Amino acid sequence: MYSEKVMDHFMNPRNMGEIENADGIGEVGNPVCGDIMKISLKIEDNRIVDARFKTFGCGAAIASSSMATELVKGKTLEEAWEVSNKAVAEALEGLPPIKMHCSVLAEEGIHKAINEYRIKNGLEPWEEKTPYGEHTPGDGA
Amino acid sequence: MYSEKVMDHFMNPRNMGEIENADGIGEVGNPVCGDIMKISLKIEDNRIVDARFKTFGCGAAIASSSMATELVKGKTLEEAWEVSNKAVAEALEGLPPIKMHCSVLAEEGIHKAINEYRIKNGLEPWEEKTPYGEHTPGDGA
Amino acid sequence: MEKKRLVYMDHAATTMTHSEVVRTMMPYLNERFGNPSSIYGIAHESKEAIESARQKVAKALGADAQEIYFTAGGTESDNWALKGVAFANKKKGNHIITTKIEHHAVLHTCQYLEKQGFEVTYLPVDAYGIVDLSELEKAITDQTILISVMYANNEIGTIQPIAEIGKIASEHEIYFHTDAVQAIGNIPIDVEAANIDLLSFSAHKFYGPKGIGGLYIRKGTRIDNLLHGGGQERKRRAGTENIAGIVGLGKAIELATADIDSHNLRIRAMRDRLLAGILGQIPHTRLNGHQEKRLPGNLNISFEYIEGESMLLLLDQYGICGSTGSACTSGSLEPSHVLLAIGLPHEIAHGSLRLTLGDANREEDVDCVLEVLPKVVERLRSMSPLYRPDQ
Amino acid sequence: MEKKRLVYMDHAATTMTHSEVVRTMMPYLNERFGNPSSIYGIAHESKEAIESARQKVAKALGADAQEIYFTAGGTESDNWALKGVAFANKKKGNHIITTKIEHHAVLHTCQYLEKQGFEVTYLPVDAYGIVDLSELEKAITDQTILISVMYANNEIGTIQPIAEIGKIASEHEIYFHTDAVQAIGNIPIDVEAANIDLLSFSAHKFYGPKGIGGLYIRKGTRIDNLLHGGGQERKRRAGTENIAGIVGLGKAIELATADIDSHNLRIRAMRDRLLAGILGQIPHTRLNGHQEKRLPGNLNISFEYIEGESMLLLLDQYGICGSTGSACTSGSLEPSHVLLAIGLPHEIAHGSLRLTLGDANREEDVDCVLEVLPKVVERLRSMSPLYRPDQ
Ligand SMILES: Cc1ncc(COP(=O)(O)O)c(C=O)c1O
Ligand SMILES: Cc1ncc(COP(=O)(O)O)c(C=O)c1O
Repeated sequence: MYSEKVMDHFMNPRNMGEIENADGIGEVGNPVCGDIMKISLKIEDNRIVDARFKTFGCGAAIASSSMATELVKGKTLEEAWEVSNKAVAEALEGLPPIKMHCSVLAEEGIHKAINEYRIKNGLEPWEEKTPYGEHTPGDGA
Repeated sequence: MYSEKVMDHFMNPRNMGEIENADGIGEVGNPVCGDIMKISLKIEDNRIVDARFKTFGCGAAIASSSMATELVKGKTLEEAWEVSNKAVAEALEGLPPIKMHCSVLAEEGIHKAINEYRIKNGLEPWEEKTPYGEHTPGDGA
Repeated sequence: MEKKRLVYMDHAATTMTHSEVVRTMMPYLNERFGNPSSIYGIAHESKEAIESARQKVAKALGADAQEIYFTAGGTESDNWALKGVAFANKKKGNHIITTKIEHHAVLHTCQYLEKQGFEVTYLPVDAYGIVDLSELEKAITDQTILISVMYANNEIGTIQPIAEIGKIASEHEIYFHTDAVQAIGNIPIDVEAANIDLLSFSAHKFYGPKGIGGLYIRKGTRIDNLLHGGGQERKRRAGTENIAGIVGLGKAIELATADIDSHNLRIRAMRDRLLAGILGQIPHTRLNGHQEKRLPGNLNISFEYIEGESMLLLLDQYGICGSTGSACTSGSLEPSHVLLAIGLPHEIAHGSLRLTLGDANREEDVDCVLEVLPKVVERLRSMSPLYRPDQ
Repeated sequence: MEKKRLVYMDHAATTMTHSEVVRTMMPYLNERFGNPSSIYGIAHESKEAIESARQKVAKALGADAQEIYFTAGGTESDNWALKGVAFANKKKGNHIITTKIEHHAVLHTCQYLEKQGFEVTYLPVDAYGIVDLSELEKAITDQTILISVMYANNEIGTIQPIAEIGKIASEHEIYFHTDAVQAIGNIPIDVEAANIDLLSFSAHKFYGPKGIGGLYIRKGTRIDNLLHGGGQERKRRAGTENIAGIVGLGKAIELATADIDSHNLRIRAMRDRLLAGILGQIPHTRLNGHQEKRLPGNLNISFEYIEGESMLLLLDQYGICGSTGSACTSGSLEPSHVLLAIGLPHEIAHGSLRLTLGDANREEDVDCVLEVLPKVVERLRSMSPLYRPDQ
């Protein structure tokens, strides 16, 4: 069902945990749907120097969080903002259709954390292409 | 499906053939339904001294004809008239429900042959309990 | 009476499961029992086995694997195709066209649909059992939502002009279902080329196990589910998958379609020798169905003056397995609707014998039937009040 | 990570086929392939094998053999019972009563029937999953034609008061169907004593093969056919019989019901030790379902702060097979309707684990789960944003 990459990131998650005094925190999802991701970022000179996650959710949710934090680490905020859910899914060598929403959630988590940082620092938050929470999981077809 | 007795009478039919100058002949059934029986009787002193059949039909039809002729041989006409389809079926150690009509046909064949004899000899034909042809096969239930 | 080796000539009723098929199934009856809907390792094995079988079916039919759905057999597939398309498209129309010679799985389903308010045209066939295409065209109305014509008939073996029917259906934008239960392995099938939208098949007719079959459903076809429940078969056919059956079906269709031509050659040669022998030795005998457009293993012959069931019983005594269109085996008064549809009088229909050859047969089986059958027919004719030797 | 022996604790999903069952089936996959509808010797063997299996089922249920019909599994049986009774009795009424915790084979069939104009009452259950009998009585109207309540639930194992429900149904002259798919072999069943009119079963849940099941239909019950076609199963269920499957089902039900009590004793003891160990070692954990009125092998436990699928994936790494009521395995957002029906909040329902013990298990399996599971839960909790160790 899952690719080897997904299983690797699920079994050996990178960047698991929380950053103390994080510069930006994004919590997305809700327990009703069965996934919650909390992303925390350490940002220096507009660059993500550390990224951590905590996730309540399925294997794909955990792997997506792990991969997303890997992908944004070292990137500028502008670059990190462009890391799409598709990029996360591709880096994981694909996700089952019904699990694509997990990668969406990871993108949203990163975005939310970046915007939290921007707002805290008096900057205009960037605009989401799709508003939070409007993703729907695949229909399994 | 068939009892051993049925198979025996099917494989080794008794009284198969036609009696030359028969005293009574009864042909019943029709090719549309897939069974025709022709019974011929030799009658002496109101007693059936020989009985023969020819049958177009299934295994049960052939076995029923064979058994029916066996059962009436040696009987007076009154006794032979009382040989019911049930008696034929029982003597065959039972027939499948959907094949009971074959034994009915055999009874009718005997009756028809007896009445043909009676009419030919200026006697009143006896009355059938159920008119010819009104039997229906079981529904297989 | 001496019992010889079993001469099985009833391959249209069912076939013996190929030993390679049984071997492929075994692990899934034993250690590989995982429910494919589950998440753990042994469930994945089951899932993969099912998908690999699906690929094999797709390949055999020229279809996409995503268009293949497994069912419990030909009957369920026919029921699903007809009821599913009828109910899903009833807003578009309520008219269905089929033929008088379909299998009961189609005919009785059509009768059920008539009770539900659908109208069904049962096309007649000619003396060889072939549907008249101009009759088909005439029957089409703007209410017609489905045409269902079997690929090849189970009794007389007649093969229909499926590609032509598919063309007509697609020109009129009407769904086309074909019951190919008897065709798989005997006729090369390409659902694309023949414009088939739905196609039924059943494994036990092509040396696979019983109780497993499938339905090809062209992508985009509007069809309701027949069995409601779990999300198996991409939410279209509920029920825990019969994995061993599916794996067996996959192997069987692969074997049956690997080399149809040379397989047919062997069987047709035996069949033709048998036919020539019977017609040559036994008078008052006729072949039912079409001379050329017929399944390679199928023979359906009427012997006048005698009835089919008693023929079968005697043949069974010699170890020969066949079947008949006489009503006497089914417990109804009417003989085979197929034999009546090709115009046979009742009494001739009652005297029909179907011998269907297949992998179980060798030349010596043909010899055996040619030795036994004339005696059997002669014996029953001697008992028959309809028969006069001088006829 | 070291792979240990397979610890299969998902017997409610499916069971391994008993080796004796496979042995009994083998001849019917090989030389005994005759179509039971045929007339010759090898067909009789098939017919007899089917009737002997029917006897075994009848004996296990306290029914008459003539009341047993074979189907392709629990799903078909449920579909047949509900649709068949609904359509056959729609002149009498259009109301059906069932429960919120039925299997999807019943629920989705009910939803289909609602689209066809039937009204369905879905009875609530209490916190343990038990139907309230006074609610049932209240729901009955003069339109009610069918009550369908499962014998035992597949997720939480709760056993319903079937005899009481049967009594109510019979007092009101309403047909009573029960989905006993999970109950066979775990609970002694007597259709007479419990006033059951229709009962569904599926072989692969009691160590029989997949793709075969059946429906008990009390004599005199008005029910339409679901599959139309040939005259098999006394004209009630068309389709060439899955003989090997039927023979396997017969053997399996015989074995499964031979000695239910001592079988249960062994499994319940392991289950109880497992439960005690889990509740004792892992905090923030609760048992779902009823303490006593539950299937002997069933455990359904919620672990707060974590999600079920990830639990299963980790357990699979240790060779442990279980299942979950989390939506994440099914691709929907809603977790198990059963867990919601007993009042679990969504997030707790997502964190549920079902372990169902059965013949595959030994005491060492319990040890293994008790060793592994606390680590798995601890690990996932450490990743969870919902979990605070001081909670
Ligand atoms: C043409 C045709 N259609 C449908 C069926 C039904 O298939 P099954 O008996 O496998 O359900 C059969 C055989 O019985 C058949 O010959
Ligand atoms: C309670 C219940 N009913 C019905 C079914 C459906 O049975 P099957 O999958 O064999 O069709 C199942 C199992 O899947 C079940 O647990």
